[in-house]
Amino acid sequence: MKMSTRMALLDVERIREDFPILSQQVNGRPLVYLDNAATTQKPRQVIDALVRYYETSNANIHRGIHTLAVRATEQYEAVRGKAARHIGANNERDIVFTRNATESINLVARAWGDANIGEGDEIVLTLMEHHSNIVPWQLLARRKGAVVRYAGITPGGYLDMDSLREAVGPRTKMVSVVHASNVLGTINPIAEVAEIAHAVGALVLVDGAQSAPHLPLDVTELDCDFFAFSSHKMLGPTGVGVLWAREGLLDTMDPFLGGGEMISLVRPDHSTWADVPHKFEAGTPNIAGVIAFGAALDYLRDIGMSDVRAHEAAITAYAMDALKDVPGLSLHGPTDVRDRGGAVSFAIDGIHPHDVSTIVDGYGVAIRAGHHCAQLLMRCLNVPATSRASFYIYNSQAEVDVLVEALKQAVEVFSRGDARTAV
Amino acid sequence: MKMSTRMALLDVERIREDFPILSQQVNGRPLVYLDNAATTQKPRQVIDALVRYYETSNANIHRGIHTLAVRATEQYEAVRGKAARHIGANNERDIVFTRNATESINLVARAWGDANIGEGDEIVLTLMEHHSNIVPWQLLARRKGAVVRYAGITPGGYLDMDSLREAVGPRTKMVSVVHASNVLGTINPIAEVAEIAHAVGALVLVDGAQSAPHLPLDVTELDCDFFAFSSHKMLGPTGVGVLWAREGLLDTMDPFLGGGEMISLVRPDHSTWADVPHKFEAGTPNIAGVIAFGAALDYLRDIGMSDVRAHEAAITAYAMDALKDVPGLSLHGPTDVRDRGGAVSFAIDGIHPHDVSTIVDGYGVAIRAGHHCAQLLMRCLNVPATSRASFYIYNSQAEVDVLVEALKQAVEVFSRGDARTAV
Amino acid sequence: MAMPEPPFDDLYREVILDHAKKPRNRGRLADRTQHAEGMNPVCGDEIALDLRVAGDRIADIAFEGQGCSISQSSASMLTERLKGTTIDEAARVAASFKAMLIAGATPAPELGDLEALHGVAKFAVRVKCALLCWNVLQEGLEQARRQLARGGT
Amino acid sequence: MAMPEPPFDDLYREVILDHAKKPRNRGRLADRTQHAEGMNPVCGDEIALDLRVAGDRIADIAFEGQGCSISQSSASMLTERLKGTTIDEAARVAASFKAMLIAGATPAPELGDLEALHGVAKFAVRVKCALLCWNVLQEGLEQARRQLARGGT
Ligand SMILES: Cc1ncc(COP(=O)(O)O)c(C=O)c1O
Ligand SMILES: Cc1ncc(COP(=O)(O)O)c(C=O)c1O
Repeated sequence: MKMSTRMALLDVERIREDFPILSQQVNGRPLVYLDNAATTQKPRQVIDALVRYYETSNANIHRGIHTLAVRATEQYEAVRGKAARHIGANNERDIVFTRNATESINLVARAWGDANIGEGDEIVLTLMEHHSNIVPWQLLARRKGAVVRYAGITPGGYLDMDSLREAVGPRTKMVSVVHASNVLGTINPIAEVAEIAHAVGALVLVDGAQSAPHLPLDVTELDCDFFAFSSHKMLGPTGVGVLWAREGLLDTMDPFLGGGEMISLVRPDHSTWADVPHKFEAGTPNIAGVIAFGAALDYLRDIGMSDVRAHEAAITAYAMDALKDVPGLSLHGPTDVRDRGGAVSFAIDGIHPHDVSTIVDGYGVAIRAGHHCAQLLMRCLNVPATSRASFYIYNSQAEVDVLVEALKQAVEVFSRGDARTAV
Repeated sequence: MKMSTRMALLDVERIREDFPILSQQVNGRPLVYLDNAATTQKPRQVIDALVRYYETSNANIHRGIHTLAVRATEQYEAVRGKAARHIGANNERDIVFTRNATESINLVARAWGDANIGEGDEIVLTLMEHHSNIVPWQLLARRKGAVVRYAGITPGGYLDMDSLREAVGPRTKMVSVVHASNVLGTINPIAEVAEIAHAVGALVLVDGAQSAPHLPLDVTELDCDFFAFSSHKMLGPTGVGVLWAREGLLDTMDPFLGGGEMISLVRPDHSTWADVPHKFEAGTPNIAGVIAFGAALDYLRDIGMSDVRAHEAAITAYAMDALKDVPGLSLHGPTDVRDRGGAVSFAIDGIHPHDVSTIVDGYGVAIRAGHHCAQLLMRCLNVPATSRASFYIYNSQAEVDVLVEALKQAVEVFSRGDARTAV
Repeated sequence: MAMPEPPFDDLYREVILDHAKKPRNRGRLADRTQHAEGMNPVCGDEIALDLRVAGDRIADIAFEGQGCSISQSSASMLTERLKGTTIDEAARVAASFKAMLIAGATPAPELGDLEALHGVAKFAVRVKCALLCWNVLQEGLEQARRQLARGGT
Repeated sequence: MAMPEPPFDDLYREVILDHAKKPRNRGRLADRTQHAEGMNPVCGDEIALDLRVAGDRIADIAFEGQGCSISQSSASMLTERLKGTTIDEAARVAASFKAMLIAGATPAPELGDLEALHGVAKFAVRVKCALLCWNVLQEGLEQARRQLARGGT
């Protein structure tokens, strides 16, 4: 077992007691859940919030006068402020609840993009984007005859700022960038990106799906115009996403989906819209999900996002060191933990990532293998897929050790060519 | 207390044991929940399904190789078949999961509408539509220079089929109609509507938000092309909607939202799409919600939709009769229960619906007051708002009696002009 | 069935129901100097106010509208209370009224009969009904101030 | 740390790993009569098959591709098993193989070495890896049949 250079800060044993799923056995061994970049597990505080809502307060919101409707509306609306505070925003009016980060980005591409992007305009992305921050812009570009350009990546796994500067030009209207890469772990210098974008009058959308769960955030410092993230990647339920927009921006935007809740007046020929943020929340929202997401935000606030970050940095440093013991393993992405989050992608010579994942699953270890919805990045790395371990507040160094041992077994299986004699 | 002409079929006492929320007190009196058209309560089977998912199976779906990911994917995908069977459809490939009925309709208006509606084309709605089945079409018409036309309503609260026949013409491309009105209760003759629409080559979308929870359904008999509904109105969690499309139709449609899950290949300049239905489910879906919706569908199947319908018809008949005892009360909508669902709207002379709702809430009775997201219908009825009681499987005749007494108190309060001496 | 007394003593006070049924100062002012209107999209309540401001004083005031007993009685009592007051006093009364309903402040003496509406504060969803006419008033007072500043009446 | 033996006896059999590392019949056929390819978008595995059909017989067969050990060994074993068989026999083997993996049927004798892949059936997400080349084959056989029907080669 490796010694950590710096101890993890969090009391993992105590935290794990809050996560019922973590005490289960998988394939006869204790579950080691290292697929947190895909989705995190939920503490009982969040599960309890769902149960409590359905057992005491369930009603449709916003239009009801009866007691349950008032109660549900208050609980739902209270989460807007919590979501705003989580990212250092001060106005809950600037928070729209969506289904997921993907929908948040699509909302901007439609409700802002369709009105502001014209033929020949340019949208700048990076080659390390998740498909959710590529496809909506490709679709927008196709609708409008606009052009999508990409900033590249350095051999060390950083965003190539020179290529970003080259990609951004006078026709650039939007620069949409991932905050923390779900494959490389790289944390991008958003404020610097924003300076480059704002200099040509472009707006900046930050895909915060992998930063909101892991980093202390302040959208004012980041100086971005939109910030998108997902509840399910930060202890909250599935089916809830957030879009934050710089003050006043939502007011200038057309609606995205039409229906109940988002209107003021409906007449046969035309309608007028409710005030923001409700203008962007058509139909009955995921009321229970949003309320339980509030419990997740409370949980993270109680731990403190700097402690979350410190714990993950410690685990990630430990893991990057420990993984060196696996023969033939090479890491992707920045080696300096100060520049990266807790998603660690790697390759093992001669073993395809899917085989790696299947074998470590046999030891109860859940990691992800594949293109991670980042096919453009896979092409940059010149691999069809990677294996990825990703950490969160409940992961311990001991779990990293289990991963490393399981990976060694994978190497063993493949080097002997016969699993029956592998151990 | 009125005698019912026909006894309700369901064992309400036993059913109520499954609904933890129903045993609570509101304003010191037992909760009488009659706001089911807005959203229904959830049985413990559904709440348990959520808890079980988060405590044993939570993982992101579709791309994972590890045990939890496989388990979650199987549970999620299994609900497609259940949703299909609920509406008499046979192919789970034709089922898309959305956030709610509203999003299902918007999906069609964008992904089918943008490609198939041109300048001067016509979309036919009715004046009894919910805003969720009006605004998406108004937005589409605005984008494309198309025209929205409306079929009217008879004085008895039925869809005026003559005016529908008049509204549908050679330029009509889509006829989008509510199956059961959330205000009048009216059940519309969809097969007849479809015949009129199909005769001119138009497609038919059915807003089934108020029929899927309450009626035995068979989309083949209805002969519609799209069918939209919401989980939360039929015992399931919030944040889940369904869109069903006639076989082959989804394949012809462009994607709606772009992102993870819905692609096949992503290249810098273009992408190709995954097969249906995944092409329409961008990003991480409401996995837990869909799985728990499966438990709701099981619950309804176990009761049997014909028994659900019979119970509601009995309660509705009883209520329409009992409400006549309230001085100054008049009912909106069809009087023959065979033609209507369990949403009963009414007016009381000289008392605004909001005051009615506040007063009965004082007696623990939850009803809804307002325009019910049907402002065009309010204008037809020439009222700013209505009061509405709406029933479900756990409602009893005794609860109707409580409502009637509470309404009498409202009349009393307003007739004396002083609540302190009202009782 | 026996229905025990409901908890409405604080909401549907006699004076409120009286104003709701027999609204005072209802109609339009032919010689108005200001007009403002507003609606509550969630519940559909509507209020329109006409003011005739002479010097710094509200010489006459009338309202039209539709909606629940709370929104209509609030408007009726507003007109009764403010007819003849100065713009500044009207603004002070509006501030006191909002403080009573939003912040739950004990009713200021200057509110007079409007005190009867203080029970609405306990009914969160109905507060906006009572406030609607006051928001409309504040817009009317703004207009009047701008006109005064320009030196007109 | 002691790692007990993992449950892979059934999955990573010696013969599978051997084919994965030393694929047979890898490459292209200059004189191919049929070519078919496929990919598994979820995991990115790719297989391309070249067939040279003479009469009703697969005179030669080769594959190219990339992906996991299961998809590559399945393709390698496919080529070994089918080289020289008739189209009809190839179709029967494909059907037997699919039955083994999808329906969990006990391996038919005609599968030969391919029997080694039957353990994949227990790993639901890996089944599609093993099937990829067989789906591609079926497309190639279709092409060959159409050509035969037209009276070609
Ligand atoms: C960087 C990044 N962006 C966007 C997403 C999409 O998130 P969701 O699927 O919750 O919409 C993900 C999650 O997979 C991600 O890692
Ligand atoms: C007839 C009808 N259509 C559509 C809707 C919209 O449903 P949702 O809010 O779940 O999207 C409703 C629910 O209010 C409804 O009653």
